[in-house]
Amino acid sequence: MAYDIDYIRSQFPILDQQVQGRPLVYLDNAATTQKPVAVVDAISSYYYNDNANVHRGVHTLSQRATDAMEGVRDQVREHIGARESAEIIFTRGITDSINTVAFGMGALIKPHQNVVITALEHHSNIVPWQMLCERTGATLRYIPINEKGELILHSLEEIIDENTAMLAINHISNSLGTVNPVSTTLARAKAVGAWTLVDGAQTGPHAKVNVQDWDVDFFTLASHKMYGPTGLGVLYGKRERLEALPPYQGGGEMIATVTLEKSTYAEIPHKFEAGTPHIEGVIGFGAALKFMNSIGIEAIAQHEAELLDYATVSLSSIEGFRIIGTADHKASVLSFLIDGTHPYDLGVLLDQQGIAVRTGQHCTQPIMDQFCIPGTARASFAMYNTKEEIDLFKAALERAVNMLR
Amino acid sequence: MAYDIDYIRSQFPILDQQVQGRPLVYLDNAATTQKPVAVVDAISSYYYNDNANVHRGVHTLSQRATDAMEGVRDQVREHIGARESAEIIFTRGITDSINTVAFGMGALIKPHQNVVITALEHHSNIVPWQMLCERTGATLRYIPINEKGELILHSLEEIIDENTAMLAINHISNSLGTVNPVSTTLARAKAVGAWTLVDGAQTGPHAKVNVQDWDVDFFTLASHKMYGPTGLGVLYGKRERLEALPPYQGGGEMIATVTLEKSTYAEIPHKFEAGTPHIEGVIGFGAALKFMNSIGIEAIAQHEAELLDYATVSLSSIEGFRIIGTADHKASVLSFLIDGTHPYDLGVLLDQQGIAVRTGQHCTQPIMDQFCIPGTARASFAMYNTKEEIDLFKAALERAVNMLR
Amino acid sequence: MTISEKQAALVDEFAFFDNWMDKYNHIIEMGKSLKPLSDENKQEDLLVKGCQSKVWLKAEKRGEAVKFWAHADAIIAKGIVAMLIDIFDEQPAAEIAEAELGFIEEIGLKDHLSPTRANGLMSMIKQMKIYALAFA
Amino acid sequence: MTISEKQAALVDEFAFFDNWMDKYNHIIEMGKSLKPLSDENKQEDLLVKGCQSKVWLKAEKRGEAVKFWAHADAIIAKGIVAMLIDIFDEQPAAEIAEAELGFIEEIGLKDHLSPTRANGLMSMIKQMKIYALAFA
Ligand SMILES: Cc1ncc(COP(=O)(O)O)c(C=O)c1O
Ligand SMILES: Cc1ncc(COP(=O)(O)O)c(C=O)c1O
Repeated sequence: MAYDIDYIRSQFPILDQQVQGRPLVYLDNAATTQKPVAVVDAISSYYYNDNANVHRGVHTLSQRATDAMEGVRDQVREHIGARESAEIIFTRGITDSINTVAFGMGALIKPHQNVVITALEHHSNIVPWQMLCERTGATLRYIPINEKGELILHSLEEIIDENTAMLAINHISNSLGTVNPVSTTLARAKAVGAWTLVDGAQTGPHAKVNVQDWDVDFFTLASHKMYGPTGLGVLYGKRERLEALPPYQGGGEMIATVTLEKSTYAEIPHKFEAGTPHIEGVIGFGAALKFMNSIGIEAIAQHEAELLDYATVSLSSIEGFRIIGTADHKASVLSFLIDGTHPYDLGVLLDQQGIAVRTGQHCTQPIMDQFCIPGTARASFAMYNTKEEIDLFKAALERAVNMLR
Repeated sequence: MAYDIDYIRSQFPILDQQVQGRPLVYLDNAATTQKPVAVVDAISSYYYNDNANVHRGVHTLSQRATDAMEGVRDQVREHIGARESAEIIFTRGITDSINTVAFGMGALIKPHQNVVITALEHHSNIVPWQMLCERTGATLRYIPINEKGELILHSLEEIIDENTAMLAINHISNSLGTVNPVSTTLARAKAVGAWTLVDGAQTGPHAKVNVQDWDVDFFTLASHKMYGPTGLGVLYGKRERLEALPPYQGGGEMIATVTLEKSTYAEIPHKFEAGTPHIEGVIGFGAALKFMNSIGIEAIAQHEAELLDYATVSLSSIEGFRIIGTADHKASVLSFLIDGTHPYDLGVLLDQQGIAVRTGQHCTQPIMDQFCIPGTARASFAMYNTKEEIDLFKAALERAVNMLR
Repeated sequence: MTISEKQAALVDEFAFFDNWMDKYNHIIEMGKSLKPLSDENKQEDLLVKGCQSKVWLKAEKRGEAVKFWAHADAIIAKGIVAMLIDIFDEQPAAEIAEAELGFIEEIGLKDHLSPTRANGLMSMIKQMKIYALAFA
Repeated sequence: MTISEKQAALVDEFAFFDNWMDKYNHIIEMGKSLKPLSDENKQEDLLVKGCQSKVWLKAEKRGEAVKFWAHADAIIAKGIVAMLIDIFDEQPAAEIAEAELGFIEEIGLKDHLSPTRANGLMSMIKQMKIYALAFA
C-alpha cells in the first residue's frame, strides 16, 4: 500500500496554517509531535459522554471511564509485547517514569554499587540517577561516545561490572538521532545481574519494540511524542521488578488499607498509580496508538528514513554545513551547525520564514560539552513531513545563512 | 443577577444523556466534576493551532504555547492571591503536590520532630506523611474528630508543639463535607514555627481563598475537581519555602546546568517542574478557571449550599436515613447510610435509575474506621445540579430501599 | 446437573424477568437465601480482594468435587456469589477450573457485571477457580 | 539624548524597514558594530540568565550615570543587547531603573521579543536595571 501522505496531513489540522506569513513547516517533532483529529475527538468524546473518576465507582459513567482506561492499558501491553497489563503503569511522562524507578532503587542499592548510563542521555535519564547516587553513595558511570555520536563499547565489560545495579540507556538519542545497540548493552547488564531500563522517548514514534524480546526490566514511553496528549507516560516493568520496587508516591488508589498507624500497598499496577489518573490522557493516548498503527509504524519509520536521507544529502551542499551526530544507524533527527553562525540565530531566522526547528542543547548538555559546541539546530521528522517541506527548509536556511555571514 | 441554571447546564453536554434508560443525575462531583464546552474547546483549539513543546523553543508555536502556559500560571496566581507567579507550580494533581512537599521535607525534618494531620484526611494527605515519617523517624500525629465529624481543637496546643515541623490539613473534607477551621489551626502551627500545607482539593470548586490572607506555606488544587482536565494540579508555595525545599524529580526543565559529574537546579517554578509539562492540561485549566469565575464562585457556593440544605431536609424523611458528618459548617457533600442497607447496594440500585453517587470509603478509611461503618453513600453537588435532580434522587433512593428491605 | 446445565437453568430463571428491577430483585432473593457462613469463618484470609463490599469465600475438597460457602455484607454481592455457588457447588474441581461462564452475558447483566466493576464478580470467580485448581 | 529620545530615534530608524528581513538585517548590523567586550570579561558572573545564547553584560558607575559593555555569541542576541546599550548607556542610573521600554512594541518586534522568548530580552533588561539600582 502506498504511503498516503495527503490523507495523513489532512488528519493534522495544525499543519494547515501560516506562520509569519509563510506556510508552517513543523520540524520539531523530537520535542513533541502534533495531534491527529482522532486524538482530539477521543478527548472531546470522553468529556462529552463518559467522564467520571475511575476504579472505585459503581455508577455507569465511572464504569465506562474505567473500562476505557483499562482497555488502553491492555492496548499498550499488546503494543510493546508485555506479558500482562498489570505491568503497564501510567505516569506523567518519561521523566516521571524514570524518577519512579530511581526513587524506588534508593531502598535497594548499596553504596558500593554503581549505576551505568551513557554519555548520550537526555537530562531526564541523567539527573534522577545523579540524585539517587547522591542519596545512597552509589557511583554513576558512563558509557562514552565517539566523535560520530556512537557508544564506545570496547570497555563495556569494565564499565558494567558485578557491582552494577542498573543500566539505564536510551534507545534513540533525541539530540543526535543515534540508534543505540540496546541488545548488546542489555546482554552485558544481564550477565552481571544488573537491572535494566530503556528510555524509549524517541522509540515510541519511530519503532515498534517488544519488551520480552529485549528482555528489559523497565521501558518508558511518552504520549506527547507519539501523537497523543501531554501529561501522560508509560512505565513498563516486569512483574517481579515492580513487585520488588518500593512504591513512589503515597495517596489514593495505591493503597490496600490505611489506618492512622500504617498503610499497606495495593497490587501492581495500582501500587504505582497514586491519585486520580490522567484518564483523558490515557484515552487520548489509546486513540493515538490506534492511529499510528493504522498507518503502520514500519511505514512511518521508512517514510522518515527517506526524509532523513533526503535532508542529509540536500543540506550538505550548503557551505559550512556540519552534521552533529553521524552514527551509522540513525533515526529521524538531523542536528547540525553551519560554520560562522550560531544555532540560535539560525532558529530565529528560520522561524521568520515559517520553519520550526529546535535550537540549543536539547536537554543533553553533556553531549554538547563533549563536542565543545554551544548547541545545535535540530530538524526532526514525523509521519506528516514531506520532501517539499525539506526543500522549503533548505531555501530558508540558505537565506538565513546569507543574512548572517 | 439570577443564577442561570439553564445556561450553565447547556455548557455541560454530558449531562444531557440517558443512563439505564433514565436521565443521568450526576451527583459524584467530589470525585470529579464534568467539563464545560469552554474547556474542551480550549483543548482542541490548542491542539489545532498552537501545540508545541514549551520554554526552550525559539519558534512561533513554541512561543505561543509558552505564552499560553505562563498566562495561566499568572491567572492561577491571581485566583489564589499569590504574590508572584513563580510561586505557582504545575503538578499532576493533589497527590503529586503533597508528595513533592513530603519528599523534599525528608532532607529537612529531624527524627525528634513530628508532622500533624487530622483524622479527617484523604489518603493522599495521609500516606505521603506516613512514608516521610517512616524514612526519617519523625512521628505522625492526628487532630481527632468528634461524632459530628468536626475537628476537636481543645488539645491543639499539645498536638502541635515546638517539635512540629509541618501541619498538613484539608480545608473541606471530601467524605463528610466538613469545612475545617483552617485559620485557627494554621495560627497555632505558625506560633510554633511549623510549616503549613492546606489540601484544597474540595476548596477549589466551592470557595475562593487567598493564600496570603491565610498566610499558608503550601496550598494545592486539582484541575479535574474544578471543571478542568485530568492530570493537572497546582502546588502553591511561598517563595522562601520553595527555595528551601529540595527538588523532587530530576530531569529536563528543572536544571540550570548538567555535567556528567553534577547538576545545578533551576529557579522556581522550574525547579519543581521536571520534564515536559502537561501543557494541554494547563491551558484547559485556564479555561475552567475563567468559566468558573464567569459564573462566580460565590454564586456557585450559594447554589450548592441551597442544594445541600434541600437534600438534607428532603432525604431525612426516609426511614432509617442517617447522615454521616453533621458538622455545623459543611459544603456540598452529603454522606449517608440507611439502616438495614449496605451503601454498595444503594449505589448499584441508584445507578439502575440513572443516579450517579459514590459509595465506599472515599479514600478516607480512618474516618470510616472511627465511625465503625463500612463506608457511606455520598451525593456531592456542583454548579449544574438542581432541586429537580434531588427529587429524582430521593424517589430512586426510596425505591432502592424498598427493594432492599 | 453439570456446570453448563446449571448455567442454562439460571438463564431460564432470569428469562422470566424483563426489567432490571425484577432481575435485581431476584439477585437479592438469591442473596437472602444463601446458606449462612458461621461467624468464625468471617476471617481476613477468606476475604475476596477487589470487591467494594466484604465477600468471604470458603471451599473444601469433597473427593473430586469442591464444596463452597460464602457471605457478603452487601446483599447484591451476596446474590452474585450465591449465583456462582449455585453453579459451582459440588462440581468436579477440574471442571470448575476450566469453566466458561456464558450465563453472565445471557442473563442480560453483562453491562452490570463487567470485569472492572467494583462488585468483584471477576474476583469471586477467580478465587473459586484458584480453590478448584488447588484441589484438582 | 534622554532614554525616551533614544527610543524615539530607534523607532525612527526601524521605520525605514517594512519587512522582517530588513529589520533583522538591521539588528544583525547593530550586533556586528557593538564595541567588543574584552575576553577577560567574558566570565561566568557577567552572564545573563535566561538567554539561549550566551550574553555577557558589564556595567560601571560613572558619577550619576551607568556605562555598559556587552557581548553575545549569537549575533541576533548581540544586536538586541546593542539596542539596549544604545538606549541605556551613560544614562542616569535612576532613570534606567525606572524606564519603560515602549520601543519594543513600536519597532514591530513585540511578537518576536515577548517576555517568555528564549532570546532573553527581558532578562537583559532586568539585569541592566539591577545594575542601575545598585548604582543609584
Ligand atoms: C480532600 C482530597 N484530597 C486529595 C484528593 C486527591 O486528589 P487527586 O486524586 O486529584 O490527586 C482528593 C480527591 O480525590 C480529595 O478530595
Ligand atoms: C530521549 C529522551 N528522554 C527523555 C525525555 C523526556 O521526556 P518528557 O519530557 O516527556 O518527560 C525526552 C524528551 O524530551 C527524550 O527525548
